[in-house]
Amino acid sequence: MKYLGYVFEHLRKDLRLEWRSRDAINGMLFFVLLMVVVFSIAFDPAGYPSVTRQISGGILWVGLLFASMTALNQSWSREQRNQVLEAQRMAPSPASALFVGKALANMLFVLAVEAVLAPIFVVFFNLHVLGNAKLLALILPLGTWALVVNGTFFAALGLRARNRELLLPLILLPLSLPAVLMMVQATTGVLTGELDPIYLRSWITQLAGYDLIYTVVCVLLFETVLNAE
Amino acid sequence: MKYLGYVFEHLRKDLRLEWRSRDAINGMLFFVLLMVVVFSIAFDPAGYPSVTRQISGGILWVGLLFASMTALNQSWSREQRNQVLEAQRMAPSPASALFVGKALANMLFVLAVEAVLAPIFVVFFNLHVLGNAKLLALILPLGTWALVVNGTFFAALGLRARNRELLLPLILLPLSLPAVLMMVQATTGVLTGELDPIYLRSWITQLAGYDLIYTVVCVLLFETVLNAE
Amino acid sequence: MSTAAPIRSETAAAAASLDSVSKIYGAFAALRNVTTSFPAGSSTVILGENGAGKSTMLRVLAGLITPTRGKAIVFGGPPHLHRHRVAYMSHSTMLYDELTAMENLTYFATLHRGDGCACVGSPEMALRAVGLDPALTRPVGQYSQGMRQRASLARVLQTDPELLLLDEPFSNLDVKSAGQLVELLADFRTWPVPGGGSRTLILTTHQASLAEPLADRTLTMRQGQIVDLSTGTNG
Amino acid sequence: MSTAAPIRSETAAAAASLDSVSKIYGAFAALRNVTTSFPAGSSTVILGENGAGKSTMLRVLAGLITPTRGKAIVFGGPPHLHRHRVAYMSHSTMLYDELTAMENLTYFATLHRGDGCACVGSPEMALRAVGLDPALTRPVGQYSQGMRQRASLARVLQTDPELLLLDEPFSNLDVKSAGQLVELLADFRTWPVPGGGSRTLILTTHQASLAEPLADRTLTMRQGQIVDLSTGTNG
Amino acid sequence: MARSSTLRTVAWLWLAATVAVLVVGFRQAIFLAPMEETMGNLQRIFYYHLAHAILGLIFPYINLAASLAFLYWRRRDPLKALTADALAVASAEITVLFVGITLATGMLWGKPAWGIWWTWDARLTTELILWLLYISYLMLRRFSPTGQTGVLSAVLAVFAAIDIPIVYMSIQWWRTQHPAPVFGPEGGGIDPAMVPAVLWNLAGWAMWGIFLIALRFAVERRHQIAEQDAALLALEASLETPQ
Ligand code: HEM
Ligand SMILES: Nc1ncnc2c1ncn2[C@@H]1O[C@H](COP(=O)(O)OP(=O)(O)OP(=O)(O)O)[C@@H](O)[C@H]1O
Ligand SMILES: Nc1ncnc2c1ncn2[C@@H]1O[C@H](COP(=O)(O)OP(=O)(O)OP(=O)(O)O)[C@@H](O)[C@H]1O
Ligand SMILES: [Mg+2]
Ligand SMILES: [Mg+2]
Repeated sequence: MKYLGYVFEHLRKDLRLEWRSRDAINGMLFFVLLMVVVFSIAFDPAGYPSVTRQISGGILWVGLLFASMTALNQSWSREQRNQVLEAQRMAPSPASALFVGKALANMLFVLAVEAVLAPIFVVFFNLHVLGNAKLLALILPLGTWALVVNGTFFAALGLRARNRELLLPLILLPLSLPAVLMMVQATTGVLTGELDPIYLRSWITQLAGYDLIYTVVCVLLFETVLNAE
Repeated sequence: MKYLGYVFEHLRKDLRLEWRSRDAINGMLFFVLLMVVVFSIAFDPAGYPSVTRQISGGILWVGLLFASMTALNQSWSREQRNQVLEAQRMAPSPASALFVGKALANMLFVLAVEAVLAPIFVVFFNLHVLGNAKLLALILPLGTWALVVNGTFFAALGLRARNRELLLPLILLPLSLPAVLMMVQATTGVLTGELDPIYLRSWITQLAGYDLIYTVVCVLLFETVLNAE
Repeated sequence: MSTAAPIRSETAAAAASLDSVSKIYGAFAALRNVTTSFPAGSSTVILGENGAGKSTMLRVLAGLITPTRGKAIVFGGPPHLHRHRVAYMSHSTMLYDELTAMENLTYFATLHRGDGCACVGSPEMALRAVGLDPALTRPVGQYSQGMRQRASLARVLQTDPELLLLDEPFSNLDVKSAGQLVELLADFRTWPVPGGGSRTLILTTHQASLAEPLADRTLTMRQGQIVDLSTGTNG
Repeated sequence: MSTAAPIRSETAAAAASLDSVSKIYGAFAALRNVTTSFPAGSSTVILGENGAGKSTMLRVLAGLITPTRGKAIVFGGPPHLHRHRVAYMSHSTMLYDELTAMENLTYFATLHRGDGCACVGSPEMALRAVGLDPALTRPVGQYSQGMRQRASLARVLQTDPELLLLDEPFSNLDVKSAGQLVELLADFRTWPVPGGGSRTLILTTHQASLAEPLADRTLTMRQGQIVDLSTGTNG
Repeated sequence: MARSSTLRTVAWLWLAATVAVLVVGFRQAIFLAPMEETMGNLQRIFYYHLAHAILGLIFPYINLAASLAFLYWRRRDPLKALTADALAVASAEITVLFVGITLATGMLWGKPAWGIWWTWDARLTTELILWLLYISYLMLRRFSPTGQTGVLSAVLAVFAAIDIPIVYMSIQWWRTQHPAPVFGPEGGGIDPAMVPAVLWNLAGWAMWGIFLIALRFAVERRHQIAEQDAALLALEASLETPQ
């Protein structure tokens, strides 16, 4: 209970900070919009309509992957600015609460972005969901959490590195590959409606498993990372 | 002549700095490599071989776009670190030479990355160039310069901004969209061999025109940006 | 993370001590085999040239870096066991620029509460003590250097620490502001500790003259070693 | 960018001057209607509290920021016309961390050459003058604070400036290093100027006592204004 | 004082005239213009689409001109430069609005006309890029450090303006799904009965756009002047205090 109290306190702080600046989330939204446009220009969905549905799952997640990576890179920068991180390290509250709070805050941001993005995506790619659309409400949060939890963790890990912006993708991309595979397969399955429901379920279960394992590992190891110096 | 001397001096300095650390080029290489892997997982080239050739031009350029954007964001960080930029502003040599030198250096880095990337790309996507492969030797440098020249310029413009990492894509992506369109169309045209040579030529000419116009504007306005304060 | 045996061993005079501590960065030794102790209730000023290892020593005591060799002991145990009794202020504010001083302090206060110990002063009081108005709605990022330094000090004072570590608290301050800070710190030393016990102060500075009123003990460092320890200029 | 009419008007006594200059950031006036001039050949120490506007004034003179109102005049023209005769050193090194001091200096020297003016001293000489070994192969990033300060000084000295602007050159330096710096600067003022003329020095500091040997004129600022100007303590 | 009250009267008169013209335009477009054979009543969206599209290509030029003026005056006459900056923001915002409406009406029309909301043809794509460019212009204004906003955004405005002629020429340069222009030398021409509706709407929306720009300009100016006054006040107050 105490622990949840700390988590809530950290989450509230992050949301408040974000609310104060608000630029980040606006920028983020615009960035994702731009990604969609770049992808659609690059992959010309109108040119090959038959192809579109098959690659749109991939495009969606690759776009979100890069967008959230850009955002996550920034997510500890406020802690870093005035050495606030050292104040956090000196605080007697558990370090992992800080991590969970920030991951939740990031999750909320990315979900907000997705909510705006979804309709635009549908329009630009001229999509009709042929499968069970409700499953998307399960796949999207699971996939997002997979990106966010590792992203938050490794952004903290890379904080003191020289080439911070470059480092995060280098670590995060290989780690996220399995998750990306699962999300893309599941999403494409729902969009095309061609995938056997049994396979679909297995992809989703695996994704949930991935989330669970990595969340536990992140929470357990965060204190070590924070006090790495 | 004097001007070229300054440009050369700046270029040499940037190359030497990069050689000392090799951060940018290594990071970029790995990043692009990962992009290729992510994309091949997300788009499953083996699954839809017929599609691959049509989207591979897009994948190539989107990958390069994001990789170079990440690297370009860093390209002025060395100048910023110890306020070296102020020393540059105080120097009597022309400001635009500094810009041209850095843009050339960045161009060399990205070209190096492309040289390594090309064979890997061919292998992963199992590509055979069906059109006139020699044209690629024209399209790649033209497209790269289009990305690099604006990227270098706007990285300098965003230097003192609050959300630097986020700002660059927000400005650069819309500006580069026409160029991306041209590069992708030209590249895909060469890869598939389906595009009428007349159209192909027109895409390439347009790309060259884009490069020319933006280079001139960048060189003319750089001093203003450098002394914006 | 059980709070092992000797919690109250500081009755044995030392609030903190270093036992042949070395800290090596790459091939460079920032601290070389330093052994010293800081008596409970004392106030120590650490002087020394650039790169002498002053900041490194404070950070070892704060538990922010682990020594390469040797041991740091704070209140009889490793530094991280007694986080609620120790506070560290560096030359950065260690506060969020976008929040007001009050919001910052309240946030950090909640992180210190719990653990069955209510050893946290109120943020308002701490702000008043350093001469800032708790009702100020400007975010800390818009404060002047002097106000920041005060807010930063309020952050460490509100947790009511028994061991206070200050790294160059006067740097970039003009003489008047610095004087006020010294007075405040001298006052802080007299505040009573709830459970009984005394307050220990360790600070580094380049301006020895400014810190004189606080210098029970003056410790001089050079090249990672303690080269001089003089006691009793005052206090 | 033609070097307009009055290049040598500093024979009319002022190397640089400010003509009712104000610099306003948002709604905050960092400089308020400052009018002053710095005679050619003089050496001026600027004192003042935090936020008094000292750095702002130097940066206006260096042409790094444009005043909101009023005009800065350097050698009879706007500051950016005489870049090769002015040098500015801030508390950062303004050098690339990854290059050695020699590489840094050679690079900046080439940027100053040209314009038909060979008014650039050699990097080796400048490094020797500040007491650094030109053959040192360590990059500047691994220098100690004192060595950096020296290298930074060498950067400005090698361009053989007639007007030298220094922003807190002694901050973060220990007393001994600072003393050496002061000596070097005093020496610099006696170096002959190739085309005839004299060397002008303007520096800010919080440690008035250290800079005393350089204080022909002492200028005190408060809240963006000059509140005191005293001449002739020495020199 | 007198000047500002006449200005206010002019503004109100202008607004009244605008509304009047728009009402006429509405009547012309919805009730008087003949129905088009293939698309029926839906075609009436055309009058709004066209007016906004054309104006959306004109307003960014105001932004460009103001930005260039800003860069020219920046050192020479800071006060004039500030005015130019205010005009630049105003025109950029209204550009975003008008181009946005073009996109929206175009999409609304595209769904029944082409069966899809959106397609990546050159006209649509370049128009979208134009919209994105001016959004990024506004973004830059928010992100840029105080004191440099004007310069940095003016520079971006020059880059962005390069896209305007490309949008205009897009239908000539590339094959597009979007129909060819109806006016101009190669235009197919439209039913003369539709001309009044086109012209009335064009005039009305142009007046509306100009009104919005003027309004936004006035607000921005007031903002700038308030800021200056605050600074001046602080400056003067401090000058009075004895030293
Ligand atoms: C600068 C931008 C634009 C201009 C100047 C423009 C102008 C026009 C004109 C003059 C017509 C009437 C053509 C005719 O009836 O023969 C038209 C039709 C149309 N426009 Fe646009 N437009 C622009 C952008 C757009 C955009 C961005 C969209 C879609 C999002 C769009 C969608 C349409 C549609 C669906 C039609 C009707 C097509 C048809 O009749 O087949 N337009 N436009
Ligand atoms: N993270 C680090 N990596 C490498 N070297 C370091 C690191 N931190 C400190 N040092 C080195 O350790 C030495 C001691 O540093 P420290 O910061 O303790 O000095 P200091 O006495 O506080 O000096 P100052 O008065 O300049 O603050 C310095 O030479 C410094 O270069
Ligand atoms: N870029 C800026 N934006 C906003 N305010 C600024 C900026 N630069 C300086 N100021 C403000 O202008 C005032 C004068 O700053 P300046 O750096 O000139 O002071 P200073 O006399 O050098 O002080 P210090 O002794 O602390 O270096 C300060 O209050 C500062 O907050
Ligand atoms: Mg230190
Ligand atoms: Mg200063």
